[in-house]
Amino acid sequence: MGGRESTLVLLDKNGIRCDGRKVTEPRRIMIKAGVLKNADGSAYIEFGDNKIIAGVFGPRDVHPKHMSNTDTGIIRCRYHMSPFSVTERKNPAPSRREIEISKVIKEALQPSLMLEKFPRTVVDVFIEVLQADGGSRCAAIDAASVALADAGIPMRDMVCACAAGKVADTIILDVNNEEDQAGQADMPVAYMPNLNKVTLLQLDGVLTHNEYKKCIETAIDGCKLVYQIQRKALTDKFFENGGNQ
Amino acid sequence: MGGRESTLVLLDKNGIRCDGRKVTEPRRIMIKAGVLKNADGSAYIEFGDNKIIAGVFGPRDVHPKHMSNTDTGIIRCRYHMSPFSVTERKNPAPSRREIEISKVIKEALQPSLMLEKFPRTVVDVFIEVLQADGGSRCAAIDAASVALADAGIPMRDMVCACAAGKVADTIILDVNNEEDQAGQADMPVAYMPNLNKVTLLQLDGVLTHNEYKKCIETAIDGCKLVYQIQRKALTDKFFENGGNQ
Amino acid sequence: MGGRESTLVLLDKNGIRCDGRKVTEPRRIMIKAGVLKNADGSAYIEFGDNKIIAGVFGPRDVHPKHMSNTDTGIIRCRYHMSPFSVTERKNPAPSRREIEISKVIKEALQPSLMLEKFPRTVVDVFIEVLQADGGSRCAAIDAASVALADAGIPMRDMVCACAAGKVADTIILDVNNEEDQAGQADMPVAYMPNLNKVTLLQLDGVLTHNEYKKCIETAIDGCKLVYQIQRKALTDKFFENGGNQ
Amino acid sequence: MASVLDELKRKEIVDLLAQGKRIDGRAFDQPRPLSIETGVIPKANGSARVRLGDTEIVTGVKIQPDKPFPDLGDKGIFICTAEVLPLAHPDVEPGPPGEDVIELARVVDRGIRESGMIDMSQLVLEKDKSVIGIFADNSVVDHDGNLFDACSYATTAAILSCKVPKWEIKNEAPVLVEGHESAPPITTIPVSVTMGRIGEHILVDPNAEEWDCIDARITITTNSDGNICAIQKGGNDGFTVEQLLKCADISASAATKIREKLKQTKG
Amino acid sequence: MASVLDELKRKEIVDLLAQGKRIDGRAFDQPRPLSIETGVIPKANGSARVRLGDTEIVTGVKIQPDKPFPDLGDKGIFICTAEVLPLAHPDVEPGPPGEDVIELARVVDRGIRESGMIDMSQLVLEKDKSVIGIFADNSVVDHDGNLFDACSYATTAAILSCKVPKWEIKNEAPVLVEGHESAPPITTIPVSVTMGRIGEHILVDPNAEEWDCIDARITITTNSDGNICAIQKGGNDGFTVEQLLKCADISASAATKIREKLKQTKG
Amino acid sequence: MASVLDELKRKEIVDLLAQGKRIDGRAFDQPRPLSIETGVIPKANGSARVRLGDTEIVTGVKIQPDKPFPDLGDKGIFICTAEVLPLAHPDVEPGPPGEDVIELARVVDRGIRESGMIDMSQLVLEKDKSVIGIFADNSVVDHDGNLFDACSYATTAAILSCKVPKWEIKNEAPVLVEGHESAPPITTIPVSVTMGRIGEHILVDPNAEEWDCIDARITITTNSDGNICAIQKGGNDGFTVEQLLKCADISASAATKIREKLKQTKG
Repeated sequence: MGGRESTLVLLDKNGIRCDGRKVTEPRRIMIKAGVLKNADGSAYIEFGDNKIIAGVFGPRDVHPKHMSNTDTGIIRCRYHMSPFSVTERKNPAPSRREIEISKVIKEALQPSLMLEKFPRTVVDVFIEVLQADGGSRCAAIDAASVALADAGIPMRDMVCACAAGKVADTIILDVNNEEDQAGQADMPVAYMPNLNKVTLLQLDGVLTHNEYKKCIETAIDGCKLVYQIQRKALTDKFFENGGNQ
Repeated sequence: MGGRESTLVLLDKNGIRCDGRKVTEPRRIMIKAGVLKNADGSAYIEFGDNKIIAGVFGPRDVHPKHMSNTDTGIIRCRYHMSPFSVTERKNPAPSRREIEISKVIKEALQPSLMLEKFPRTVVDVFIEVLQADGGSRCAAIDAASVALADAGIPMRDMVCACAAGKVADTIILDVNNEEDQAGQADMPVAYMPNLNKVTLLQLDGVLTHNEYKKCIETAIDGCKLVYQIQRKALTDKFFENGGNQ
Repeated sequence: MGGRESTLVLLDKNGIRCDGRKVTEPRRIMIKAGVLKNADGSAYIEFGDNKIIAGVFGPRDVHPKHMSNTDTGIIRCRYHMSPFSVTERKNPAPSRREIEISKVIKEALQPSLMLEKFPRTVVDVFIEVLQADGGSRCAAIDAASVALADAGIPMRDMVCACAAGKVADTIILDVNNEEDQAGQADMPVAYMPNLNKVTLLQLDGVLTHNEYKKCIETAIDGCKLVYQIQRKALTDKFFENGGNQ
Repeated sequence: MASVLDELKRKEIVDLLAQGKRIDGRAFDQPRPLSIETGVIPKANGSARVRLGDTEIVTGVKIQPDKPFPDLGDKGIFICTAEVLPLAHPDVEPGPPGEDVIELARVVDRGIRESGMIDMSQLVLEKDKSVIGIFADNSVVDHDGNLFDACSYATTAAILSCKVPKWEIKNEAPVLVEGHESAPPITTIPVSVTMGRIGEHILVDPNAEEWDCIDARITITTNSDGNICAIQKGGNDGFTVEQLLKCADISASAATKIREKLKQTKG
Repeated sequence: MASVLDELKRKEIVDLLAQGKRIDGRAFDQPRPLSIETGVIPKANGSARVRLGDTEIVTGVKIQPDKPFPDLGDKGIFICTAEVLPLAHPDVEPGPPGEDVIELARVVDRGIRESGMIDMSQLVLEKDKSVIGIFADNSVVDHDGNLFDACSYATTAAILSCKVPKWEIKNEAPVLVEGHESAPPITTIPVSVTMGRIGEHILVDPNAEEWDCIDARITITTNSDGNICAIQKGGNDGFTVEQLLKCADISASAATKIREKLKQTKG
Repeated sequence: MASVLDELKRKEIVDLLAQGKRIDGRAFDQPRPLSIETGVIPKANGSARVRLGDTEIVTGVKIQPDKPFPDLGDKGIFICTAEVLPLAHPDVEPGPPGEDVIELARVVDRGIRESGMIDMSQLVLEKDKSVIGIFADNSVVDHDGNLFDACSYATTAAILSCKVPKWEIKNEAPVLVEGHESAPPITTIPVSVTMGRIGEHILVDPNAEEWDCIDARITITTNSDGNICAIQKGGNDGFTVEQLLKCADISASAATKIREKLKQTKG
């Protein structure tokens, strides 16, 4: 960000990116709902080279009790990376980065949940990054939202997430790892498509005000693509189960 | 284990081991019961160069309370090594090895205790290794069992422990430190002699099925020797106190 | 202490110390009471190059509850150094030194407080060393005692603190950093001037019994000087507030 | 768990907002009074004491040779931490930092880092082996809301006021060259502006009472060119796109005055 | 503290055992269906996803140069860890590993290590100074009992599927030689078989419901020669010598099929 | 929270003191019986088992080459720790040391260090690079009050009984020279004497029952010359100057016999 040099051609003269994608083309996304036996709800996502699993428990009693709220349910979130998920083996203890991402994911998901229906309880969202690539927090949110729906938690909307960014002075959709390292800006966005609200927004890198606007709009277009894939994952599971029963 | 090389002669042509012992001869064992003032029961053991002290408190209230069980008493066990107990000074914080040994010792002792008589309580067994040698977990169990008897905890049986192993293709009793490092197998065993049950069994190293059988039998013979020494320690304390009062 | 060498002239032939002070002259001391908005009481001290802020909360409920005492209130104290307070950046986690100093400061302040009037409560004293110099524990006590008075906690007496020491075979008042490093002894003292009691006394370095006596007396003279400055700080705040209201 | 008193306070704040007023009388886009004092910790290489309303921060910067991060051997090191001292607020407990404080430190750190404020390529002593590290530690001494901006200003001012010592590599180790301090290599001055949303209202620099009522918040950092260089959305609700665009405008405009004030702290 | 429901379940399991049946219909010496997929984490040097019944593990192996352990300068390094992820079971809490998980990792580690599966003497780059380290990390994603065997199979498969990079020592530091990966030096394939005792019955590979009822358990690992190379007894009761001998026989026989399956994962 | 039993015990102790008696029959200035046994841990370089009344300590000293502290390149290292084992008293819980135990270790450490007992300048292998480190670890196995003195005597005896190995620097690394052990460079023998004040009474070496009743305590360490080399006041009340002077006299006088006993442990 902010002037990192690179010999990588991030965007060629035909507008093709380093991994062969067009400017507004996302990476391959695959979501599967209901992948775990014990969790109340779960989902697995492959988003580019990200491989992430999300499991949900709740609404359930809160331990320790002093954390519970008599007015509403609460949500807790843990975003964690397996030691083998990145090139250099990662220490299994949660890093400051993982703690911050856990917090922003929690705040991205919370507006979608009708927690006020379940006072004194907690919904626990556990996210494990088995393999990490650029955009892992967005992919994590996409999986977690499907897992929450799979758990049957009453929801106002899905939360779908996708990043936009800037490379070679161009606004692009869905920043990959190389583009994140060598590019000019990365802006992860989470979005509720029916309520039309942005619930996560971060930015690393420099943007003019016009680029800022275009970046948000591009990311939201990506979120809407993700939304269709989330819906399909839930539908697939519903009919698969229907078929089995 | 499993092929470590050594210039040490572990077994000479006369069947004599590196420390002068015969194949089925244990090291020197000395146990003294009732060595601490504050503990409800205690024992000190010297087993080869092991010097270990065990102290027992309980049955007593459980803190934190959520650990207690309304149906039965529980046992907790801490096996800990003093920083000066080994050649290289040891960090005083409990290592993963100490945590695992604490757990297997707890499970070795538990079958001997009538904990069901004391619901909602805990028996705490604290073991401090002042000097460590091969076979410290067995020596620790031997001392802890005497300390439990010394504390007057109702018991079904004593637990006595001794290792067997394999050096120079021969099954031997009571593996010392050099034999553990350079030998072929080490198998610590804990045994209740009256109930005829093995309550701890571990193996590092490779054994055929026949050697496995012989190793268990050899170790149990050693346990029976230890049992006599445990009994004597308790008797000595009883009469010593009797004599004093 | 105890023989550290130095090329520094700690005391010249005119009896002037390395920072220009006379033997019984303290460094510049400035105390201001009521410097924080949220704390129930607070004070800021500059004592030589020490810059320390103290904040007090309470009497208030104790968490966790099992720490509370049905017979009396309790006091807790945290002495902490900001990472930038010393020449080499300090790890923000509390060191063993900070934990010990927290304890001796707590015990120095406690005799001055009528905690028995407030059973089941706690008075929390938080001390932050923004810049550290020799004698920081004494300066911390001086600020904390003013903060306690500022919080309106009923007190039997103020606690004032000042060190004495030995350099060039001479007993001096208020040891600075260089004198602490290169000198022969440092003796921090806390004192209640009206109750005539010493509530903190430590010594690093070697003193004869006569020197020991002289050191205590010198330090107490310093404490009495500090006492006047503490009183002035409280008076200033009282009239300043009076004037404002 | 909202108490009855909290509820009354919230109602008061919301009712006033409906009348176009904030509880402390400020305009919606007006930050609290800001005072900046530098050089307050002479033993640090740079330092600042910042008051933003009743929120107060003391920040010290230490500069020392260090090893570079792997794969970043041609850049110096910048690390920013924060501690909310237990004397800053009755609810703060001593102990390791919670998620709020970790987020605070990381957001302040990113605002400085992503703006490129410090030209890190000028802080290399020997490529891949030895670089200059800048450690900025924020001690929050009074907490009356919006620690993001207060810590950001204090960190920026402390860096601007720094004297960077000189080291030379001798026998593969950095050796201090006395008496050759210089100003840090500054390229731009980032300014963080945090806004809270209560209903439809966007409030710049919420104080503690307002902070407890906000639906969502956003911190937008702009550089000297007026461009946006870091963003962090927080809070338990979202923003519409229109609100996000409005926030960017407010942020750029509020930043101008604050940047002027920060410039004056340059050593 | 056993609930009424737990008691009923226990009674059902024990009653069925008396009739020679297990609750999920398996034979006493029959492990649950085992599926092994390797190469699931391309960024790792080796990886495997194992399902044993409804217990599921993802294991990644990282290979990198390291310093040897003191006094073991002629051997590479092998380290095995395990984390039971909180999404694997409602009772798991995030945080540092408890005694159960520490035992799990150490038992899996010993099964690999004591079998001599990997010829560690072939992993030396420069004696006493630089060796190859193999780090196997197990992430338990679904916990339906008997993590010992599931993690052991996943670790073994991940190792078997590894590509070991090549390093050369240049200027006393290991340098990666691109494009020269090789299979790890495997000497034998250890197979862990865990058995639970309920009363007089020995059950291979207990599932979670059975696990809650066992009096004692034993994990016996055998190598490709059928010899025993690691044992761990656990649980709150003991075994007779006869039971221990029977368990060794069961273990050797159950291991054969599983070893064949593991062999097929060899890269 | 004082129980009724505690209150009765306190009353008994105070009433006896008014009659000039201590609860265990000792004179006010009389420490409990002291027994010292050295060489109890042959694997350590020095060791001691000390009983002071019913308080019992086992202390081991390890000696090994280490890096010097920064700015103290011409001195060896001395580090002293203490752990009150959970078997020493029913109230002790396992876990990291609390403030009491940290104070204990630091007070024992300072008594040794500030007396100059060990001539640290003789423990240098190569200035600024390699020195000899002496690590004294105290394990409290029975806690009947006054751990300060008991740990101090055990540490002192363990050090006096040490055999210091010889190292030579070869290729910039320390290499052990077998068979050349020597006595540590001892300059003086510090003796710690702890006194408790109950009302006007000063009691030397309070036992656990007395310890629970003391208003304040003070530990005064004197060296072989009878000079004072370390002090630590503790407890929740203060001392008058007169009491402090009296304590210094008591301490010097009580130390003499104990020093004689410690001298006999010299190797």
